Amino acid sequence: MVHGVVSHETASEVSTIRETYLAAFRWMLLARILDDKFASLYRGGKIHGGVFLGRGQEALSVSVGLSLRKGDVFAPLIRDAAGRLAFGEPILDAVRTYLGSPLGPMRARDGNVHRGRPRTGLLPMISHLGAMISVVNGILLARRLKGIEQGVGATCVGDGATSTGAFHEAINLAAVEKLPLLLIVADNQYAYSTPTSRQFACRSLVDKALGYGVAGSTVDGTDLGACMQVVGLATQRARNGGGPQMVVASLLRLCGHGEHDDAGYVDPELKRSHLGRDCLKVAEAHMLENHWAGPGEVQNWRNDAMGQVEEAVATVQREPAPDPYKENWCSLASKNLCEGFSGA
Amino acid sequence: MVHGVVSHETASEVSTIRETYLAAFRWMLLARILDDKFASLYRGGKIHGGVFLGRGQEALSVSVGLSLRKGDVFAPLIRDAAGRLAFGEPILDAVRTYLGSPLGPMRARDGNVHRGRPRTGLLPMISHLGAMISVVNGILLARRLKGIEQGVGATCVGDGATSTGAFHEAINLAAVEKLPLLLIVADNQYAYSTPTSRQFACRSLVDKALGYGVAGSTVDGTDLGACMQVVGLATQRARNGGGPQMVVASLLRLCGHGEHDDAGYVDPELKRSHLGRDCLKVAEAHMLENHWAGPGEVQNWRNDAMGQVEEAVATVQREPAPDPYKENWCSLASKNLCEGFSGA
Amino acid sequence: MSITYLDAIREAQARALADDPRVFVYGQDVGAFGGAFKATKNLAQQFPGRVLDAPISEDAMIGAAIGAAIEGMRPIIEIQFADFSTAAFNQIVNHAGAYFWRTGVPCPITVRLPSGGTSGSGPFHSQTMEALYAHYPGLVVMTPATVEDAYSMLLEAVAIDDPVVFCEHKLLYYHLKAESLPSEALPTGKARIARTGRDMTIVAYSAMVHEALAAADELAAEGTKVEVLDLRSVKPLDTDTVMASVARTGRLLCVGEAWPWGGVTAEIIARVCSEGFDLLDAPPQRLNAKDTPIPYHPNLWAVHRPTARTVAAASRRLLSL
Amino acid sequence: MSITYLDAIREAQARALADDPRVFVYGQDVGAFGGAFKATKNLAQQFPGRVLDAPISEDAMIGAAIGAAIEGMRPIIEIQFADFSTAAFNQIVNHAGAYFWRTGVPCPITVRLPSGGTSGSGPFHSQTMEALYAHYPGLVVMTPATVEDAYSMLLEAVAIDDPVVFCEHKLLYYHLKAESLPSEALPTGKARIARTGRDMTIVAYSAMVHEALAAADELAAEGTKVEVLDLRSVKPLDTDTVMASVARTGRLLCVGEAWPWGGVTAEIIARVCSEGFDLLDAPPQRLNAKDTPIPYHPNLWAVHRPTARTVAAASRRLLSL
Ligand SMILES: Cc1ncc(C[n+]2csc(CCOP(=O)(O)OP(=O)(O)O)c2C)c(N)n1
Ligand SMILES: Cc1ncc(C[n+]2csc(CCOP(=O)(O)OP(=O)(O)O)c2C)c(N)n1
Ligand SMILES: [Mg+2]
Ligand SMILES: [Mg+2]
Repeated sequence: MVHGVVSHETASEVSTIRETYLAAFRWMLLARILDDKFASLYRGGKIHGGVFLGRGQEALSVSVGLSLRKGDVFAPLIRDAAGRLAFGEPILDAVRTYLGSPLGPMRARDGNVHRGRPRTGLLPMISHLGAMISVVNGILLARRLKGIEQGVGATCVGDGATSTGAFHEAINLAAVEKLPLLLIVADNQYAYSTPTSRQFACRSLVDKALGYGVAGSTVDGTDLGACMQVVGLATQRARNGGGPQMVVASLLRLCGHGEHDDAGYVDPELKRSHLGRDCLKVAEAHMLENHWAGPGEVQNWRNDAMGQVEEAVATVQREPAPDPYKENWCSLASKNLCEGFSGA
Repeated sequence: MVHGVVSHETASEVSTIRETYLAAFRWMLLARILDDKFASLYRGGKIHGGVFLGRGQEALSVSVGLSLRKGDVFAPLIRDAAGRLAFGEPILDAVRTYLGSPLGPMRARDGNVHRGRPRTGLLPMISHLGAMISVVNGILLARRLKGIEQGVGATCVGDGATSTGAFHEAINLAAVEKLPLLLIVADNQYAYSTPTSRQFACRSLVDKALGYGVAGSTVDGTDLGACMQVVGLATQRARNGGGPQMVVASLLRLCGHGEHDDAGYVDPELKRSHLGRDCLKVAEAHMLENHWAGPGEVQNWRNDAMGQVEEAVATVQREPAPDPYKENWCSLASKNLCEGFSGA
Repeated sequence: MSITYLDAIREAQARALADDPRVFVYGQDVGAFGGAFKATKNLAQQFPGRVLDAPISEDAMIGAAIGAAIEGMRPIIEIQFADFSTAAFNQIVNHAGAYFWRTGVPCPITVRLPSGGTSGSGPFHSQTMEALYAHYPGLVVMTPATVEDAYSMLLEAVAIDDPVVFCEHKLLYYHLKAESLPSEALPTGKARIARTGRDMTIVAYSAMVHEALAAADELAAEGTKVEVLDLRSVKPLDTDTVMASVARTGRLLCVGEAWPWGGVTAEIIARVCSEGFDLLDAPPQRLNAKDTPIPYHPNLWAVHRPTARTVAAASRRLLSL
Repeated sequence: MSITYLDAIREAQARALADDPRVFVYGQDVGAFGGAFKATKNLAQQFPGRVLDAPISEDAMIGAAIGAAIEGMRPIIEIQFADFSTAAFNQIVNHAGAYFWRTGVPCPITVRLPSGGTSGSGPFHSQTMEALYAHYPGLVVMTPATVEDAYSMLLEAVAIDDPVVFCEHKLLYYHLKAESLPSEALPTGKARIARTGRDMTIVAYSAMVHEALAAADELAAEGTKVEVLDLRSVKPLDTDTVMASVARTGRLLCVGEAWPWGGVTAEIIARVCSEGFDLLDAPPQRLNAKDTPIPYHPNLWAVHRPTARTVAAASRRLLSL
């Protein structure tokens, strides 16, 4: 099992590490600011349905997005704003989906975190937890059948999702086929209000890896450097034929399940513990401490991110709402097979 | 992890071991003869649908049946004729279900291995693999809620069934609730025609135990003594509050998936290997070697078992077939809520 | 005092727990948290050890309920959203549904499905699944439309000896109010005449009863008297009351929030036409959702499902036939 | 040469594999073993690496098929028995069914469901599940009744850009024979007039077409001319052909092997009554299975499902109305 331990680097390695760290930090910052904006739009009644944030999970999520390349596949889950951005999802896609713009990738048909563009390797999740993993498997299997043995497939789940049958069947299938699957488990201590003690009884979720015959690693999800290293190594192993990789990160969800939830059930002890650290603040402190960036620089990045988010929101708010009378209400790609129901 | 190792016993222990061994052998023999009878009835066209045998799995199965007591729950699977008999299922129940007698526990509505009497703790399986485990959980949970903290619940699955989502959800739930569940995995090297290499990628299925936080043991499924010991100990641990126990037995299915299947796909190497030993023959040799029984005695037992089976079959063959016009075709216990469909 | 549909569901569970030691509640987040919709608020505190949080394992949750029921308990299972019951589908239809018929042993579980569309909920938090469960033998499928029925039918669901799929509608949770909880109710399987009329019959259930009633108001202003029936349970389905109403009005419109292929509206029309063809003065009509997933955006959603406006339009059309 | 329904299914897969490099077959025991019913016999040998054994993981099998389809492949998934598709229900209806509508990206998977009752198979190896899949948007549901259709419709299923649930009937596997494979076929969504007649119309699909034809033979001897329609696909459902036939005969009997609540027979009657009420000279009738699990014993099973005898009886009754 691989743990996220910091080793000694050469000077040029340090400089690459620094560059990547700063890039990661900026995506994290952008994700946080985007999330905050959605929260404020939600409070202002501007968003239909729920809002689900990745607060506290940006370090882990961004590490996944950054470890992937063009041609890889990514099936993010609820709390992956940072990973999505780093993987290349335009801010506009996020804003359009939340605000229900017909110009967004889901064309107002689906909303909030249920967004993606399969053609670019970014899969839109369905709500049913665990369901995305096997779909990533299928893409990887298809590539093998086509003779394209490159590209990894990454997907994220929470501690709660590990209890689903879908999770189990999919990771087992990936193991049998030895697919280049990167399965990130964000153990954020709760599934909605349910603590892990009511969700599983193993010591750590990484103990499941052995039972599937896949590689497992653990990482401190509040530590950006550790996340980048552990996720990066796992991705590399998957890329190099090492088969499925399970990475279990420990952290705490620093928000409600959704913005409707005040998360009053979260144990205050946990909030005060190491797990309760805000990965964004930890990363910022780390940069400042190492003189990788100064406070002014960080402020500039923040302003830049806020500008991007505000601009995207302003753009989308000027976009028309969907017109139901322009919908053809046909679920099939084969238009000729669509039935016109007289009473529908 | 507990392994089935033989330890040194005192004289009185030896005598109990001998007694139990002989009892177990006699159930195994009865199960084998009953199975053989079903196979011959099948070949004679006397059985509707399929016939599924437990040939080669009697040592494991009988150990489960014998380790249980009155008040325990048992949800056997396809290959558990021996365990069923040892748990107390009358031969007549088996024969009536296979031959479709309306006097059987399933009243000709369900057949072959889908039989049981929930009121006596013997659960009738549905076909969907993995589905029985959570039902056993529910019984154990109910007892806890009722304040009855006794009785274990045992159930058996094959190597193939471990790939189902139902298996995963159920064992995890049992672990979270620390239920006295005995989960027997008969790794008989094949799921229908599919070898384990296409079913899972872990070294041994017992490696899954750690990932659920439950106790795991392995046993040589061809060795009756080892099975009795390992299953017995696991049952005891479950009974004493040790939580769920997973026992993984290695053996080989010594028949087709069903009697329609000649099992031509089974690797001849495996048949010749240790796994391919016939547990019934191994047990017989062990008894003779230890002078626990003589050949004449064994022959008497065989004759007795054949007599029982023949008698049961003769009885059931005289029973009337079900009369569809006496059926009320009502699926509900609340008769007043049954609908009379005009066109059904 | 004013009691919402959601309160009624909570109160029914509280009453069942209080009156019957065999009852327990199991579901994700139903314990201390009180459930995603607060349908079990305070129950864990009031009934310690009898309201239990489940892992995200719908299949195993229903399996466990079946086991508990066989062992003599009366489990109430909350599926967080009806849509997620697909993950428990096998245990519900093949295990619970077939249990009594196969074994002679009853399997009294109650599966609560928070169902139906609400604004902004999208394809996977809006479904109404009654047609799937009603198709399989062995299940009772309830679809309460009122605060009173939410209460009394849930108590009835727990009391009867068969598995009940209890489709409670999320759109009614907060808005629908009553003055008090009922002390008596129609028996399960009996439809209710929600409004009397003589010109046509609208048969609806769950949230659609209210769209139908609003449409009936609109049509009343035009001088048309619409009778509105609330099916209450879709299996069993009260064909007699439907036929009696059609016998009076001669015209039938069936309204359902579910998808158009199959389902409740088709079943009612099939029954009325095969058994009461001559009662009809005009072709029976139906109105369902569009045949696509349920859209996220309120503009699309409002057109996807039947509403008072489209029910009224379909009614006018029916009256003109 | 004589080709069975099962041969046709095998040949269609062989042809699809041969003609289209995007096709692969995935399912339990479909590889070297050739499948539980031998529907993929020799395919693994003929098409190395393209016919793969799956673990007992129906949900993940369909998930993988969806992924492969997005990636441009045309997977054919064999579910060992239709009944086990409950374990894949979520991926089929919520993921595959909604894919194109949500994303604009087609999801061309073919899910083969060996369906329907055979003697001695019991509650969990006998189900017909077309009503469930047809209820959900986004799926095409095929129910071939002939050797020719088994072949050409399976090829069509693979060719079209949408997820297809292919309900092949196990009872027809060995008994139904044809002289050769067809080179052309009706388009998907078109019903077939299996037998012309002017006195009444029987609409059937899958194995029930043959019960209907046998009933029609019986009735012909009595001087009654029964028209028998074979729906071929139940979604889309060819309302036009049904209405045209009813326009000629004035009488409609719908026969389905599925359970009586909802399903194909209700859907047809609802359509014909709401759109073609005046075509009917008598109340439309239907005949389905009993509303219980499918029984094991042949005596019970023979009465549980519609047969030529009960179809003929229902026809006589309809003719007397
Ligand atoms: C199969 C299924 N059951 C229930 C739900 C409802 N649900 C949505 S998110 C959630 C909690 C998820 O917890 P976890 O997997 O730990 O992810 P986290 O929210 O903590 O990131 C639940 C129960 C669902 N989406 N899918
Ligand atoms: C969910 C599900 N999928 C498929 C099947 C069909 N099936 C019945 S038995 C079997 C093989 C079971 O293998 P295993 O679990 O190893 O048990 P064994 O037969 O070897 O004892 C299969 C695939 C099923 N019963 N349930
Ligand atoms: Mg979590
Ligand atoms: Mg096996």
